[in-house]
Amino acid sequence: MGDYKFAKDKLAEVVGALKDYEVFAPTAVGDVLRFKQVEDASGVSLDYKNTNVPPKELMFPETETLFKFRVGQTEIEPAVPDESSKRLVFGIRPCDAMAYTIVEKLYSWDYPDPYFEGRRSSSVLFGLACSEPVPNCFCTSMGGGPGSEQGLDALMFDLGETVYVKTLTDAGEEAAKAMGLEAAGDAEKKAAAAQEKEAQGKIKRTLDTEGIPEKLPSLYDHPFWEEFSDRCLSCGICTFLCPTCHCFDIQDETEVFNGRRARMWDTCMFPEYSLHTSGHNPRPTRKERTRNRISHKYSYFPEKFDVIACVGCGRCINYCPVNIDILDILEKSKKAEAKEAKTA
Amino acid sequence: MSEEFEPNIVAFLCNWCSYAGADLAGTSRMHYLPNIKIIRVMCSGRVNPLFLVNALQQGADGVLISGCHPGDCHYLEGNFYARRRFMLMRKLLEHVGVDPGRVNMSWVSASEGAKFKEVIDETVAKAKEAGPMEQFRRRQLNW
Amino acid sequence: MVDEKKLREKAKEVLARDDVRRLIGWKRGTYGYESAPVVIKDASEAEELIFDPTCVQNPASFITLEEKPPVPRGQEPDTRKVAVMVKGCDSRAVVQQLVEKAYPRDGVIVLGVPCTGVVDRRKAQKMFGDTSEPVLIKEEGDKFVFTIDGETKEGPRAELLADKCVRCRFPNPLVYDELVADEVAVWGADEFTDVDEFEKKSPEEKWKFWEEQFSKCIRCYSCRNVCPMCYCLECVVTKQRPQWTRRSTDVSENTAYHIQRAWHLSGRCIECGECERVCPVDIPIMTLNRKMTRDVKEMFSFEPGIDVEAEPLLSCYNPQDPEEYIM
Amino acid sequence: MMDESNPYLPYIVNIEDAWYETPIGDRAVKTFKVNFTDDKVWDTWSHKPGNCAMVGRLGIGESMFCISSSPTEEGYLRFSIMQAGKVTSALHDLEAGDTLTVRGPLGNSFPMEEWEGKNIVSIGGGIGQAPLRPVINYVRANKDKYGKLSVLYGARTSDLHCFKSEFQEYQEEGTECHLAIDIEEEGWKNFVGFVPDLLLDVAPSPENTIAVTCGPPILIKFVTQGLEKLGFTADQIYTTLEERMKCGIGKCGRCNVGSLYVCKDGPVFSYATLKEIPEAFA
Repeated sequence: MGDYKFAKDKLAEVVGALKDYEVFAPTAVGDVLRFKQVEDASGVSLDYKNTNVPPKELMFPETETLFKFRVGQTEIEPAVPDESSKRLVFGIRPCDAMAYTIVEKLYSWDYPDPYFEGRRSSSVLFGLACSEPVPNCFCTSMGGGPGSEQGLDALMFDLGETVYVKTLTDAGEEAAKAMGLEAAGDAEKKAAAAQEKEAQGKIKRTLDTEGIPEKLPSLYDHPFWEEFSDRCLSCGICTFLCPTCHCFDIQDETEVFNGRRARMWDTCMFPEYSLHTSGHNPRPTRKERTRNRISHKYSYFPEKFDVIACVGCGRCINYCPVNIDILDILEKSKKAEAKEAKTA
Repeated sequence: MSEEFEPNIVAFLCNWCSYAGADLAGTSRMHYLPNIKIIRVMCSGRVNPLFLVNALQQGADGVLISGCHPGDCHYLEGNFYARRRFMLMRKLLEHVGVDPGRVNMSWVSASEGAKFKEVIDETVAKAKEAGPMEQFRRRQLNW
Repeated sequence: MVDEKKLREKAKEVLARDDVRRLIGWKRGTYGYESAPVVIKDASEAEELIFDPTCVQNPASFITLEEKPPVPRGQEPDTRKVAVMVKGCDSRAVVQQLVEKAYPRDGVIVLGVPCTGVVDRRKAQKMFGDTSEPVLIKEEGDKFVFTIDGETKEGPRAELLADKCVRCRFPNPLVYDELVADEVAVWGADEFTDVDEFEKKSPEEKWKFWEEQFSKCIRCYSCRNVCPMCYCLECVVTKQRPQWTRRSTDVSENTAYHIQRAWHLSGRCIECGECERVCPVDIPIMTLNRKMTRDVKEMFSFEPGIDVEAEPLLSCYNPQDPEEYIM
Repeated sequence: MMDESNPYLPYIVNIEDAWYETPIGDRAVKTFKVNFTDDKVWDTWSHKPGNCAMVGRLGIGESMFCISSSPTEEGYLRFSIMQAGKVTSALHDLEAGDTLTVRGPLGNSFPMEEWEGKNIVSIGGGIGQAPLRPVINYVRANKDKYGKLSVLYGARTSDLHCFKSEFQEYQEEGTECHLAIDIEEEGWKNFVGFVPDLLLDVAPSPENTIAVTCGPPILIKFVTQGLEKLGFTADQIYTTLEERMKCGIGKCGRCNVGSLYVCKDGPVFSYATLKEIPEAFA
């Protein structure tokens, strides 16, 4: 596909030129960054490491209406997202874009999910390669990288004064045209490649995933989980802020005559997530829940969909208030002796 | 605010004093404002302050808790507990920016039909001044 | 200054006892400016324990976080004690938990750690940036000395202390079975100037502020779960029948959640500041809690977490309680 | 099949008939016989014994229940629902003439074709009979294709037996039928004791036989142990599992046991599969 560039001080013009798109970009509320629809292109910036809340919320919002109804009546009015509106996600990090490709496998599995798929298929992803990874990034261990192109329609490199844009799909090409970008030369390409290499070198944390998916189920009863679960708060930070966590709850809400069925983020770390009505809970303590979270990402999901449900964005490590470090868990899991081995 | 605005007031009245006071106001043919939606509770001490928050979420423009005068509680001390809770909840709501005129409490005995009318008039007047309560209102089902 | 060697010796001694099940303390984190809380079950692991200005977490939270699943038929419940290391502020949580009879006094062994203040991760990050290696922090006079990726850096203590430490009135534990170091001098005072400052805002300004803050909330409930005083078996927020707060996130429900949380902590919050520290979207939760603490103090002359013999604020009353707004 | 484009949209069904299987009260079981308001749904609808569906009420929510009627019972669906939580309580308030929502059929089913030519033993306890009923009725309707059918069923008291009249029918047809209650009762002439004991008492032969069981987790655990004692191999034993579910289509995540989603890969599992998953009996 094409190679383009634009001057960084023309950022607002470039974004502002996307008149046919709903543009989403990282927006700050205080110190907190989240992807929000851009109302004023002059507020868009490329100077951020990554958003606090991952852009999964653009495809899978915190709360979304599945359908509406009137109380006491039986007509159901679906609230499926409008696929005709073109959305452009500007400045998504490669790890978060890669996460879409993982979650997509689940949402298109068997019954396609029209809500997720509808948003996903109408979205153009303009990625922004990382030059300054966050300390706990480990994307390079998960098959991604600071300049990974997976899932993206275009990838931008912030080269200081200019931004180099590499389009990867027709949709990306079309958006680049709409932005009115000029062609880039070899100088930009080289600078981008150098930047990517340098950024890769800055990623300090690594994990060799070899053997983990096969090993984890054998550690089902292993006490090593307790080392982490004993200090787990059972809160939703790690899962809500995970770009690949996709679990949700469905609730009906009514107000006088109006009603809706809505789905909202849910997390396997809450005890009520798996609580049966009878009071029985198959995952009653933090140990089972911690084990389920890690095993789901690194064993159950790959068993079903052939890919580990983790992109190495480091959010669960960065935001965990009690220092439960997924890399630490996985390293220890490798060292933990499986039960069979112990009894044998 | 436009003069048309008629606030919705949710009032939690204790069964033994304030509800009887409201009854007396009615049987004495005193006219009190119809903006009030009464919920009878056995004691003002039964009112969980979360009821107030929930009422404000569901469209109330003001809330009122009314019970027996201190010392007259049918259950001896329920209204003392209610008083502590109310004082704190009112401060908390004020802190997040709720007009304090929306959050009211009163002591109305079974014989105080006239006071009941006054309390309602005042509560409605304060809510009217504060205008429609939009802050907490549930918005997701407005279609 | 706490001698870590002595701290570990003490821990080993306690863990060696037959009637002790576990010990909660701090160990070095895997990265950055904060330690990790740790639950130790065997004396051999006590070497991991540390105490320094990275030890911001409140170990008292983990006493009540432990689930108590039903004991299988034919088995005896484990009644052995839990040992917990506490700083001054953390000890107030233990006091308040004891006041509320969350567990009996002889169910815990409290190892008091006099503390001279901990570092606020966010402030340190702003000053020195991020790192993927654990940072070592030492206090030297009015400075904190950091070892970050092998480099030594210094920062003024006053600018790096956590907010709760700046106004700390209880650096020494209020309840303990043993102190692991000598008591330290009190340096802080609390005039609630931050609350006064906030109250100067008009109702509209206040709501504008909170509307923005509450709209950020993702309802991960970390503020609730980390709170040593939030230990209800079933939280009113997650209750389904009746459902007071919906699970959907929007300003209305988030506001209801935060009001409920602050309300349930009025007269109970011991100001360890954990709720605000853990928030992944930086909601200034303590601003709500501090308002309640101030008002409780003013109206009812009550401070939670000071006196083990005190009665919980809302389960008692005084006939002369203020009632200035009551018609 | 459901609306292919949006699996979250339910069908609206009419309740044609509703009755209590057990005495009214807490944890009572009520059976609903329902039919689609839109007759055309039947053209695309096809379910098999073991399939489930999300049954709910608009404004309250939905929960997963097994379809307790066999596809051989045409023109209606049956659900037998125990009152327990928010949704089931709201469903119990409904009577004939009311409407509810159904989303399905979901999950897998008992491999009825695979079992052709074999004897079938059904072992149920309490409300656990609901998913077994379609198996029994399917076999009854296709008698020539299957060997001997035996039904073992128990509940705490005789009052709490679901589908009472149907057991009589089975017996009249000559189906071997063993009923049990946990606690002795006046006038009860059948077996007294737990279902696993009943199983050992009846001791069906494992030869060319498939055992299907459902009931509380503890029953499933001891029945499978009993069956193994009787010589049944793990692949001769089938059961249906239950977890909390929200979506029913393998998306919402909560119903996993190990890497399997109960809503999608289940609810029917052979014991051979479950043995490999430690979480299955958690």
